[in-house]
Amino acid sequence: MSDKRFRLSHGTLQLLLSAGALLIMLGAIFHVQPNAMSYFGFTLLFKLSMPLVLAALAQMMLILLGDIDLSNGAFVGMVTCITAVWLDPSPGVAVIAYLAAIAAFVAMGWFTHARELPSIIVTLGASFIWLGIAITVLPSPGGTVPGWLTGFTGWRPPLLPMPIWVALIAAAVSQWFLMHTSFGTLLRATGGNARAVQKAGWSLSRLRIAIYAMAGGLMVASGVLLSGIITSGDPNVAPSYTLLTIGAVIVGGGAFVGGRVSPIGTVLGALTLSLAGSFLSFMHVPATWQIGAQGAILFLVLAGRVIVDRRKLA
Amino acid sequence: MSALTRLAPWTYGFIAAVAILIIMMVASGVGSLGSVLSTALIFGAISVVVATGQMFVIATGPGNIDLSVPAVLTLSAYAAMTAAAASGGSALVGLVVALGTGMIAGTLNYGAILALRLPPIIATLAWSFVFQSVAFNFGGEATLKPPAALAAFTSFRLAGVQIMPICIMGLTAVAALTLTRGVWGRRALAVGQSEAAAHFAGIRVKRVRLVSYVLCGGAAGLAGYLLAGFTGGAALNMGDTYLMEAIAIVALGGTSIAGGQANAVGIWGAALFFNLMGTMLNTFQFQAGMRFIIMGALIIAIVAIVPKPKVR
Amino acid sequence: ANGLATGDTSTKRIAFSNSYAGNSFRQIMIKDFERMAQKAVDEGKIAGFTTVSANNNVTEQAGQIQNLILQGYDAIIVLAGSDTALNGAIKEACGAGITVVAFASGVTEPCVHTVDYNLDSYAKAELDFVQSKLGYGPANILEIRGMAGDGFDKRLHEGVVKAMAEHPNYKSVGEVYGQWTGTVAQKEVAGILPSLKKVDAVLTQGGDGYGAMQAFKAAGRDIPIIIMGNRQDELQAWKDQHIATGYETFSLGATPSVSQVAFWTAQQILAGKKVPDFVEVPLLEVHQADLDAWLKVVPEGGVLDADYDQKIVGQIIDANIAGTELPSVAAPN
Amino acid sequence: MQQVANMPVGEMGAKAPLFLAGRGLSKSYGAVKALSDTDFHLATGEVVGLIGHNGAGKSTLINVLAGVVARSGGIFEVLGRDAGDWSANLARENGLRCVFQELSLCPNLSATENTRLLHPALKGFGWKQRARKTIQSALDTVFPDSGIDVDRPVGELSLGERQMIEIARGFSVTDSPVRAIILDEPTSSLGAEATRQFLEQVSRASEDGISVILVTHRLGEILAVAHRVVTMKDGLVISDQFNDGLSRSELVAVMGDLEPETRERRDAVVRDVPVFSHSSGLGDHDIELHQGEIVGLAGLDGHGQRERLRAVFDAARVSGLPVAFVAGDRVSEGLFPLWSIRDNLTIRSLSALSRGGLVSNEAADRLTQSWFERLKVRAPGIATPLLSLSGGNQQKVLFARALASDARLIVLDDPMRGVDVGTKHEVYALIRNEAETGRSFLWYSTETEEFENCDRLHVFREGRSETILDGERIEPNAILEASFGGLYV
Ligand SMILES: Nc1ncnc2c1ncn2[C@@H]1O[C@H](COP(=O)(O)OP(=O)(O)OP(=O)(O)O)[C@@H](O)[C@H]1O
Ligand SMILES: Nc1ncnc2c1ncn2[C@@H]1O[C@H](COP(=O)(O)OP(=O)(O)OP(=O)(O)O)[C@@H](O)[C@H]1O
Ligand SMILES: [Mg+2]
Ligand SMILES: [Mg+2]
Repeated sequence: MSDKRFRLSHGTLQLLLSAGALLIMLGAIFHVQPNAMSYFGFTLLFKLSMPLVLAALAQMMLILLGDIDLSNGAFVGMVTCITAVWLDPSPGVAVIAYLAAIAAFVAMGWFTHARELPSIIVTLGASFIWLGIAITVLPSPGGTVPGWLTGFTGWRPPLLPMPIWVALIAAAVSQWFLMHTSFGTLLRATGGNARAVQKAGWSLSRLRIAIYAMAGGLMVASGVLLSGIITSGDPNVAPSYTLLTIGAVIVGGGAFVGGRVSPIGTVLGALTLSLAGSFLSFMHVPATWQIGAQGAILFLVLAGRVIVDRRKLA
Repeated sequence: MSALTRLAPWTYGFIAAVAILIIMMVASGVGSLGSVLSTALIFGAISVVVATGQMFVIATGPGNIDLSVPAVLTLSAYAAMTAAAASGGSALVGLVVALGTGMIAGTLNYGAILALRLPPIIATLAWSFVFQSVAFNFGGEATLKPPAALAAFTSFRLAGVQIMPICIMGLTAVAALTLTRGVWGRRALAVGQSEAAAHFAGIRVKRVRLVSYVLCGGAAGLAGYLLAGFTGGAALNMGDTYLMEAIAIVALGGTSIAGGQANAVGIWGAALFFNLMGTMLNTFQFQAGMRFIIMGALIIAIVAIVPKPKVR
Repeated sequence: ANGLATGDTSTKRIAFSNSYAGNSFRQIMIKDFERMAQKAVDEGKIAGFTTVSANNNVTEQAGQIQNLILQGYDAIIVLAGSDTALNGAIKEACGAGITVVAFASGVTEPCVHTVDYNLDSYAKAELDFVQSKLGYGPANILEIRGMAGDGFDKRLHEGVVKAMAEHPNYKSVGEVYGQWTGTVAQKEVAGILPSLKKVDAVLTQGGDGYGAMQAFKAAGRDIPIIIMGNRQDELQAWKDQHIATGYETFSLGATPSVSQVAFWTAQQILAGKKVPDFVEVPLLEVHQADLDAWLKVVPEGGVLDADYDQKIVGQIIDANIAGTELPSVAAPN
Repeated sequence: MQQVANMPVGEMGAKAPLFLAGRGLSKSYGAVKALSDTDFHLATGEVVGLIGHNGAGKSTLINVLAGVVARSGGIFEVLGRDAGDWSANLARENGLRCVFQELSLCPNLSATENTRLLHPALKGFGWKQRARKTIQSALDTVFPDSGIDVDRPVGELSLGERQMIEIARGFSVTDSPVRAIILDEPTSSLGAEATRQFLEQVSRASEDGISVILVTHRLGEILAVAHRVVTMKDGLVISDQFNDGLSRSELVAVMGDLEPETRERRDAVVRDVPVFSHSSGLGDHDIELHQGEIVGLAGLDGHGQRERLRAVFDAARVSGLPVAFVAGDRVSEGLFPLWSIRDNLTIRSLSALSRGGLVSNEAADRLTQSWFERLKVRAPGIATPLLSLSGGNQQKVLFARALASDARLIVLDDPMRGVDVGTKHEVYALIRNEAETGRSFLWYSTETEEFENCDRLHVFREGRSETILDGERIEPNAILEASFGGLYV
């Protein structure tokens, strides 16, 4: 029984850790710039985390399977191009293109599974394909996005700033879906021991297709949001998403062993990392050390895991 | 079973490379073959050095990967060129410093993995930011020129044959022997299949993994050193292209990304294939988008047809 | 408006949002900005400045611009990682009353002032030089481009296409992407060379001329006219080749100190000067005659550079308004 | 000489309908015929014990029956209807459950969540409560007082607890009834008490009309609950007998082995300076190992024996004493799945086989060949991939790895798991011989009989070595009493 109480506090500790890192950075920012502590300030600080949160959840779905997606950034970039080229003039074409993109992503996932290929290398290859398609669709940055989309991304909802709403809703829905529904349990089981799921009579292909489809859908949503924020499309807009999203899943307490991810943690991780990138602009770190400082922040944020793990062992 | 399915996984890179060579020959004549190949060999050799290091890391188990390679490569090149210049243009001092820098970087990488219990992908990413910053502060405002002896060595030809790739082939032979017959190599592959089993088989798991990261760092250092020699100096972004490419080369070369199985010779085939593929796409003047699509499709196609080691 | 505006800017702060710091050109650009801005602080012309670099990550840069808004800077000069992706953030900055000067980038948001080279004339100057050497006669041209999907690359390439149209006898025999990086350019050129019978001239985008020459040398080919950028290694290679074979070419390029032009432009706007939406900056050209003089002042492995002080920038702006010839950067003597 | 049961007969001798019948079942893995033309049937309410050598084809037969492995040939009927393309899904729909040899739980999920895998009915609103109730009541029925937390990820539980969950899950019921259950070596990591509870459950289930196939190398379990005993050898059923008073030695004989006569106790070990001594720091007994001594770690399952065993191994390794480990959990702690028998066997001896950092292939072959023959590993040759061997044969290779090494101390972690009777006795003899040559053994086991091979026994209770039993005092009742504490000491 004491065991049980302890396990709970372990999971919570992991989350508190991510949240703590976020709060410390925010605290430092507010200390330097007190007027950031406002509706407007929060909106500016976190606006660009909205698409990252969704992309990170997509990455999480694949890491859940024990896979990894090195094409995340390229895919989101491709979606911004589709959006910028078609969504405004012909929404129907855009929707078909989104569905085709998701279908292509699912096909990639299915192929990986059917041929038992390492996802790291297939998604690496796929990232070139997405980039190539993006450049073909939109040879250089530009295009237009519909007014309703920019309106949506710039919307000022009541009570809380938009990015906070997005983070809260994304965290709540994904946590509920993955950790509390019976289908989500099946998906986690697939990540934990695919063989066992298969032996219990489930179709692995279908489950994997479902996961890849959800990841694809999340990335489409991420790309659409992103193009709304940047008011255009750009094939090279998000290559850094690939590593940032992986980082977000890990910072949020996830692991690569399959089946061990935390949706809430991932959202917190995405917020933390997107803040870390801009945190430095407040701290006046010398220009040549700014990148290095990001590395240091990453280490500091993750160092807390050691303490949590110690407690677990004790 | 047809003959094709009986080929070893590592031969596929070579087959693909030869196929491209034949296409190129048809497209631009037999005369061009020599220079196409020699270009691919010299740039391929650098990729081989980087990828061989990465292979040692990947072989030690699922999740092991070194994302700091480009930063280490650049930093080592800067350190080496600076040291060589300071020592009055000694290529040897440069070499020692390049290897030393790379190996220290490898130690730091594994240190973070161990001390902070981080997945390697994150630990090496974080370090790569730091290494990059250090390189910026090393004198990022200028390209540092290589010592004359190094520049001469990297482009030296004996009877028309480039010497540098030949030397790298020698290193590949050593790496292959290490994997198949070397005590450390066997242990690394054991660790790659199961850390727990390796531990209970009496293997010093941490030491084995440490060595693999150190070797990877050293290889990145060596690659930076050679690249600086061949391309006229150390520049800040010289390593950028050597990350994803190296990972793809390792996989196409017959090494299992899940660890426990590695092939050093196959890396050559994959590296040649990769460089020749770039050449081919340029030669046929596809649109930029099309070039990427074909490249991605080829990578996937080749990993898909390469037979995998039996066990999941 | 003529001359420098003298409105009081001593309480103003100017920030530099940079998309990438990972090559020597950008490193010098940052230092140039910081040196000039520090001088301005010392002289009481502005109150403060800062530099933030994103790691080749447009969304990170957009985030950083939003933070600069929060920090209350009065002007932001932006070297944008994307022509369009920062539009949202920049619009927000403009909306907050901040003066935004985008430089060396084709930011499409209309509220910015742009300080940039004229890329059409960049391409035209390249081909004009080729023509001065080869005449109108048939010639094979290899184009080294930057990065696929990039705005700068696209605009310069469009300039090349336009300029090529005026030379119907010139044939484009190949395009490779050199990522503005010597090592990549060398590899890509070396890769395509075997399939090319003859190359008469190589058009470049800067930073790639040295790699191209190395590739030709390594392949044992005759060295064509390679338009050089303004890295020291490009000029040195040109000079060595000149000594050995009498080789002649021409160098064209941006100077890292364009950040200073942007800085003073921003300061002038704050000071109340009427500045046009587009301020063209002169390209730095090096001709055979000035080669030695320039090489003497460039550090080994460095980049050609020349400080732009407040006065010259004022003249550049005025020349832009008047539509007269831009003051060019004089060769050192 | 064998009594072949053609007609399926239930316990009471009445004719019971067939649940499942297969004729001419076969399965080949490349050149290996794991199952060749085998007939098998199972009546409702019948308990069939399936025995045979390691590699006889038991798991393969079961996998075919469970629809997990596609048969290469044969006819298959369930409840009188042709099953056609039998699959895991169909099996489940027909009420057939399976507890596999390798554990089939998802380590990242709790027992509750793992239950959901087996029951498509557990979905929609409140599924979790229903799942928790389902597994909890199954656990309470099969293993009362197990104290297992059904909301904890099973990866954090001990092997024995996981096995209990898997067994309980096999018997759990939601919407459709369980008609038959196949259990492949379900007790291999259960302690004595849990095993007894499990056997009771099997009998209860049979009375409720559930058919059971029980695969195990613990013949005592078969004799206790099976109505019928089917023996396999080389992919064929070689004998099918009703269990009307069968004896252990009869079964052993059918398998072609001889039950060894009760052996004599070894001469007392000379105990002067221990080769290795380990203190837990908890103030309990130090574990001392003398030259040639076999020391056992006993006690109820999960009372700290395994942890102590590992601690001894780690400490010995750090101290520089040559030590080797034989893992019982061979899949995750023993074998290198990509490697051949040879590579798996020599990994512990690389230093001895190498010169100047390079391993000598000839020396490695020679060493492997000699142990391959000594342990009678059933495989085409030493280059065979280890994973294509049956579980028991894989275990022999792991034994060979330790015995072929230079280890002075060999640590055994319940090493006989899944090993057949014949092999077991061979290995016991081998261990005793090796001890005679001066090697020391530290042996943790879940099978009390095995401790008869020990010279000394530490009985664990609540993480501490509470009792030491010596020589003649090592006998089942004494061990049991010491395990429960107090009574004997
Ligand atoms: N009891 C155990 N159960 C499962 N896996 C283990 C166990 N002990 C160690 N391991 C595995 O072995 C890895 C390394 O541990 P090990 O102690 O063998 O390292 P080492 O290199 O021997 O260290 P050192 O040289 O300091 O003794 C661990 O990360 C873990 O994966
Ligand atoms: N996946 C496989 N590939 C190749 N051969 C296999 C495979 N699975 C089983 N075999 C072979 O089939 C034969 C029967 O194996 P099986 O696992 O059915 O034996 P078993 O009776 O269950 O033995 P044990 O008691 O050791 O578990 C063995 O010779 C084994 O080597
Ligand atoms: Mg079996
Ligand atoms: Mg240790």
